[in-house]
Amino acid sequence: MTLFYILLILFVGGILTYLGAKISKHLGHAIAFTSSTLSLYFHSILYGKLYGFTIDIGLFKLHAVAFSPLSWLIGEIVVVIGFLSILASFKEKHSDFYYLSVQFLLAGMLLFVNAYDSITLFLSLELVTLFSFFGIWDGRKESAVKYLIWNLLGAYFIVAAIAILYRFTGSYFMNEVHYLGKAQKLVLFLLLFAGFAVKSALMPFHVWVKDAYRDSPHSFTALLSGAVSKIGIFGYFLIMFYTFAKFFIGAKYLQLTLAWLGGITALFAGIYATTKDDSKELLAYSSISQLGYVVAGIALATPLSISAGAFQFVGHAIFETLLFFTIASVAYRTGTTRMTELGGLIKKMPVSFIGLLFGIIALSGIPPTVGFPGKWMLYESFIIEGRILLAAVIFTASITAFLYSFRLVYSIFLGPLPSKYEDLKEAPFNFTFPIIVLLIPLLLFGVQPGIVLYYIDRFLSIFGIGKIEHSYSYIVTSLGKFNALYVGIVFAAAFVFAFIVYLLGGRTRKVHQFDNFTAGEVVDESYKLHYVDDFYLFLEREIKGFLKLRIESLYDWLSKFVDGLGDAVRRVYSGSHGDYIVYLGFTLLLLILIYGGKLWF
Amino acid sequence: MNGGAMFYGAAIALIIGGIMIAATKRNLIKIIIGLNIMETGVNLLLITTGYISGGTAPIMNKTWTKVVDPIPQALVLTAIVIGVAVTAMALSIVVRIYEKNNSLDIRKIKEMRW
Amino acid sequence: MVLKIIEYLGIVFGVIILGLLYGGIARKVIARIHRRYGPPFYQNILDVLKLFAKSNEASHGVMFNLGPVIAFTGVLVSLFFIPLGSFRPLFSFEGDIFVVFYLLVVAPLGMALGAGEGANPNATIGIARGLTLMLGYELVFFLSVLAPMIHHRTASIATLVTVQSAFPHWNVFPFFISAFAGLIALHGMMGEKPFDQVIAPHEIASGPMVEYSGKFLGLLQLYHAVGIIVETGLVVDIFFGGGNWLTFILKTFFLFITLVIINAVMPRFRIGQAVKFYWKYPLVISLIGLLIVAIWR
Amino acid sequence: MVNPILIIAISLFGAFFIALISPFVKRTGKIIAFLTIGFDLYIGASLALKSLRTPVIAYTAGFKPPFSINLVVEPFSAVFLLIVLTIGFLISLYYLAHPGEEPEDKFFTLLILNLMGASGIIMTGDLFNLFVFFEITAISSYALVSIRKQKASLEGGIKYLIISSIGSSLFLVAIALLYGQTGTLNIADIAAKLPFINKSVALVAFLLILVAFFVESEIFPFNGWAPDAYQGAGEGISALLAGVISKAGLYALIRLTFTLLDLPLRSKLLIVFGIMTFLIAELSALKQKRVKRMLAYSSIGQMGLVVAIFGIGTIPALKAAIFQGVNHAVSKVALFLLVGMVIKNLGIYKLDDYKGLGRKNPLLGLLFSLAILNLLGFPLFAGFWSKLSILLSTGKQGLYLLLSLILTGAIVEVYYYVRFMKILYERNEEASHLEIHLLEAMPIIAMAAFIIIIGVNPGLITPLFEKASEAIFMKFSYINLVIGG
Repeated sequence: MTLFYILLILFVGGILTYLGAKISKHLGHAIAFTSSTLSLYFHSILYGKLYGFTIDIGLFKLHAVAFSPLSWLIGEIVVVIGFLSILASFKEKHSDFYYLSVQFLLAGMLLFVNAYDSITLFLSLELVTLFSFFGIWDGRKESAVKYLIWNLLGAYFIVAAIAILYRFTGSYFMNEVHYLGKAQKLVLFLLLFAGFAVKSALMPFHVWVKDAYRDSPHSFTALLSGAVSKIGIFGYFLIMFYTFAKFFIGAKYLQLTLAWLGGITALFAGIYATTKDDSKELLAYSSISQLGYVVAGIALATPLSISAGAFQFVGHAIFETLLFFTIASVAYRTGTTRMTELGGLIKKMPVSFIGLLFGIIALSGIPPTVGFPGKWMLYESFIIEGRILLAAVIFTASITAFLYSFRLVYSIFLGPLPSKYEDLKEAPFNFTFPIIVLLIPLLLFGVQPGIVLYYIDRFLSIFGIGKIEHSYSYIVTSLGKFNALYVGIVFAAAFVFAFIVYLLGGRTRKVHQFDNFTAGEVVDESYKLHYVDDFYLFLEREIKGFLKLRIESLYDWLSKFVDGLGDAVRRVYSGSHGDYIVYLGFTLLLLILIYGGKLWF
Repeated sequence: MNGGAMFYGAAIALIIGGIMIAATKRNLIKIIIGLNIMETGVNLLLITTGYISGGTAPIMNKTWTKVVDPIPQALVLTAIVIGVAVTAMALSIVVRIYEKNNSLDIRKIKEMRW
Repeated sequence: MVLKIIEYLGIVFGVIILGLLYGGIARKVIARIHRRYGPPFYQNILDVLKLFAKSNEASHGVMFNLGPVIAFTGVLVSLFFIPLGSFRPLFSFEGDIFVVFYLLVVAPLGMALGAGEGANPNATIGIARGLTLMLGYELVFFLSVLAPMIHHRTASIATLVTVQSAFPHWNVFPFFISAFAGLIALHGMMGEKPFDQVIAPHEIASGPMVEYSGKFLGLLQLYHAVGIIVETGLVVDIFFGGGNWLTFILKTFFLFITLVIINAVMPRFRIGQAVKFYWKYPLVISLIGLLIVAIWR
Repeated sequence: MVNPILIIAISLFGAFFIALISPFVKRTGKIIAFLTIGFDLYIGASLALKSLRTPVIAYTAGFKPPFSINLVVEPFSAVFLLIVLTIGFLISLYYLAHPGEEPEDKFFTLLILNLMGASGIIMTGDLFNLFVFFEITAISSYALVSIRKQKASLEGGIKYLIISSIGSSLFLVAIALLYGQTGTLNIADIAAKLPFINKSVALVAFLLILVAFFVESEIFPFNGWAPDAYQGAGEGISALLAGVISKAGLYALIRLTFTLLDLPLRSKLLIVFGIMTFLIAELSALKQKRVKRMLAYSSIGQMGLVVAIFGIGTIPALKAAIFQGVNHAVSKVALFLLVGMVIKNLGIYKLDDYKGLGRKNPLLGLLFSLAILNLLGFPLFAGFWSKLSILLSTGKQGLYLLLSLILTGAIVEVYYYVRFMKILYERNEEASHLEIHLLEAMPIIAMAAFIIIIGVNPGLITPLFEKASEAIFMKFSYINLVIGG
């Protein structure tokens, strides 16, 4: 029942936070902190246990069981990031309702990853949708509405599938699809997949991400990207290897299609990310891109590729959250997330810089960080399976990651410091703490990927998929080997060597940022030394045609169409009583003719 | 059977005619008259269902051999009362409309639409 | 243990010297092609010593200082994971080609970070170009390397070297199409003309290096020197059979000089042109190479 | 012994008592109305509770059916009786602190009569009696809609009157046809004799009844009056339309098409017209600039949805439809009452004028949001369970097109309601502060509490719906109940 109590803590804590904040802001913060800490503690001690509960609410029975090892893993990601996010959000300005929605959101996500029947699944999915909507609502409402509409669309796909599934199986449990035809299974699978694809922002359902991430409160964005997007990924695992396991493992073409969808998402989102001026928009697309790898990995459904996907999503949870926290701390101090207005902050906010630096290193998948093992396994599995073009697409996507991640670190932390930021200080502890905390797993899982892989092994063996060969520090495939520990050691040794070489050289002197090579010009503040606008203009120029081709325009057209349809349809109500009588009379006559005709002629 | 086709035909004609008047006329009074005509048609239909050709009034005396069904007549009485109430209601609304608009033209009160 | 460390240090020094010599010879060769006299072939070694001897050089901050160090670290790490022919696989069995691909990025990243803090737009433009160019050549290189990899069913470079140990088994013969594409990619990777938009001395004043002087520049020189060996060595290992220490050096040298000669007679692409070029011809060539492997298998 | 006739008797007494004393004691109408409806509710609730165990039948004139008019309260009608009386009671509670429409005493007389008519429709077991109660409800609602001496009210009223009286005439025609065939007016009796009715007469009568009550339950294309009446009427009356009058019409529609004339084409017609209404109304609401008209379209749409789900006709579907009907009644009444409070204070009608109101008045904003979120079917609110039940029951029957259309309409609905919420919470320094009388907000708070309690534990109320749906599903149990025993 521990899980139930965790949910109870979060729900009650949320309500108490709301009420407490009405009395005093600090009381609210204290309650929110307590409840998130408690949930973190209680969830952590569930490690390695089977847990769950059933409650009867009359209409349905709700079952929550940690039937998949990933349940605990994602749950832990959720509570950790939730705790950090709540901690950071104390420094930001929020309405009292925000803390309630964050805690309810955490509860919803915990319920989702443990949902054992489809009712609980849908209930928790809607909880997640609703309360992440309220989280974004605290930032900017238009984006929240966009988020809500898209995610409801996804939820509706899922509920449609649940309803149809119920029709055929007569059961609300997710584990019973035996006597369905292949086509039926395919349709249901695709419905569910599309639903989760909206949550995990797979193309072409990704358009809400940019606005939602950009406009949500900064510490909430970390939660959105780090934890909420994992809901979709967990959903993929659920349907691919549990509900439709037999069907999916056999459906090679389906696997390939979905893997390609993931690959294309990774590539396109990566390219879009390079063109963004807003750091959070950039990270939004990078998040889409990284989750594309995950989809590509798990959709290929070999033990190695699944491990790759799973590892990548753990990595994504770590580095993407880290990145959003650093952006949050920058935004907290400077009040902007637009890269064109920032620069040179390394001198003022070193901890945030280190966070961002390691974040982008992991994001681009450079060893020995948590970003690499997943990518490595992904390539190996693609090549082993002979999916070379897919590997190439993913590889290109990962090159775009270098492009946009450098732009991110450069535009914010490097380059000249604008004079308005002269008096800036490092972000408060509430922001630096999450950054420092997240750096630990980022490096630890980078040199010891086995910690995560052993957990994934349990998933693979429980669901009977297979196993991969690895230890704590190395992974072996039929193609080659990656020893993360050695890479880490060589890295450290090489750095020490290079640093010694560096120390061998002469002394240096610190100079002002404008004291640089400008071909004789004497520069000051009025010179634009910060190369940030249109960073990759030459690239954009080459791919102009591609950038113009956006799925958004289709959606815009569609929404305009619905709007116009609404305007056209309401003209039926012409306001004239005569028309209404005519509608009435004609419909009646028509009905009599149709049904009477059947009877009489 | 208890009634001629003529009565049914007349009733249906009255109903359709009334509805058509209500639908096409612009003067509110005429619309209400149309509604009344429709009601008359309905009442006629009701009566017809209980009518037996050549039957007498359903009064319990010694000579009753062939009486019409009394219930439709009772119903019609009620229906007429209801019809009057509706007409009265309608007319009172029309009076108020006339006070507001100085016109009985229903086209002039088409403000609410769409 | 100590012996091992000394051995590794020796290798590193050897490669540094070798790389600097390659660089010096390249300068000489280019000069001769340009009908100049050119510096002596050991000029680069002197340069590095001089640069390290300089003091009181301008520094823009911590990352500016650490940038060259990271760059040098990056190439050194890659060096350890690339077999220098059959001479010393070092750690090559512990990390295959995908590890190397990503390790190779560390060095440019370090340079980019350092140059970034220098707050000179020239440097950043250079880096932006470099990254964009990467979008061009990396994919081509990846695809062309895949061909022998898929054929031999291994991603380990050391294994690749062993399977083509004898002369006629060089991968370049069966996979000449892929190898050709790989060479074009290597050309861009090394930043030789027509793909030297990153440095482009006449446009953006040596790009990322613009703010660097003294020991920073010295470190970058070292990085460049080791980089030559690492990059050419990688191609030699994959396509030209690795070889023992002597043949490895000869192979890398000839490969490098070939690239340098092309460099000497070429003008420079605009960055957009360069990327487009990669997307057009070499990419198609490498895909054809892959297709052949697929059919052959 | 609680007798259903008491509801009618008390209401009539209350209504005429107001009229009687109004010349002497001014401004007592609302209190008498509150007490009368409260008493009605008490009787209705005890009847409903009782009827869950054993259905209650009351005979008039000492004859057993089919020879006399009888009132029947069995689970299905009990649920509707509860809805109608509870909503009526809450509206009268609301009017305790909210000024009634002028002239007040007549207004409250009409209000009581309207509720009496609605309860009569729900309880009666006689077809013609149903017609009479139906006309009582209709005439009082024409008056209630047009009691405001404003152009819009009068316009709404006259349109409502014209269309609705045509509808009721059609119903009377159907009664005539059925009487001509069976010689009886008792619903159960006619239902029992259905096999002996001429097929074409049954068909025509069925269609006439269908159309007549489609008019009343706001189904397209018979609902031309509805948006105008909603928009023109006072806010409490709009609430009454959404929560009581349309629900009574819906009850009659379901009762007459399920029990009286159980023709197989019912299912298709209800589904087609229901879903058509749902989609058209939701789309029409999309572009509305006036809050009440938007809510009106949404109300129409919800009625369409409920009718469509009733059309599926399986027990889970019926249960879901009843549940959704309850949720719609609660939410929409709460919304209309809230709008009434805003209009009373500020006199604003346009959507854009609501800018920032919710932010400035937290209680108002909270109640608005709760009602909206419930209507949209978000979890933790009752609406989630009803919407989920709807979807599951639709899927269960394999009506995939219906399922997808419902979801499409739901998305549209979410969009315009969330847009409304957005306007409510937009930053606006000039937003006014509202004086909210606690008594006025009381009914809405009660409904919000209901929404949340049921949202957390739907099991509290669903057994009721279960019984009701079983009752309407098995028409022979009704026939046996009335004429068998």
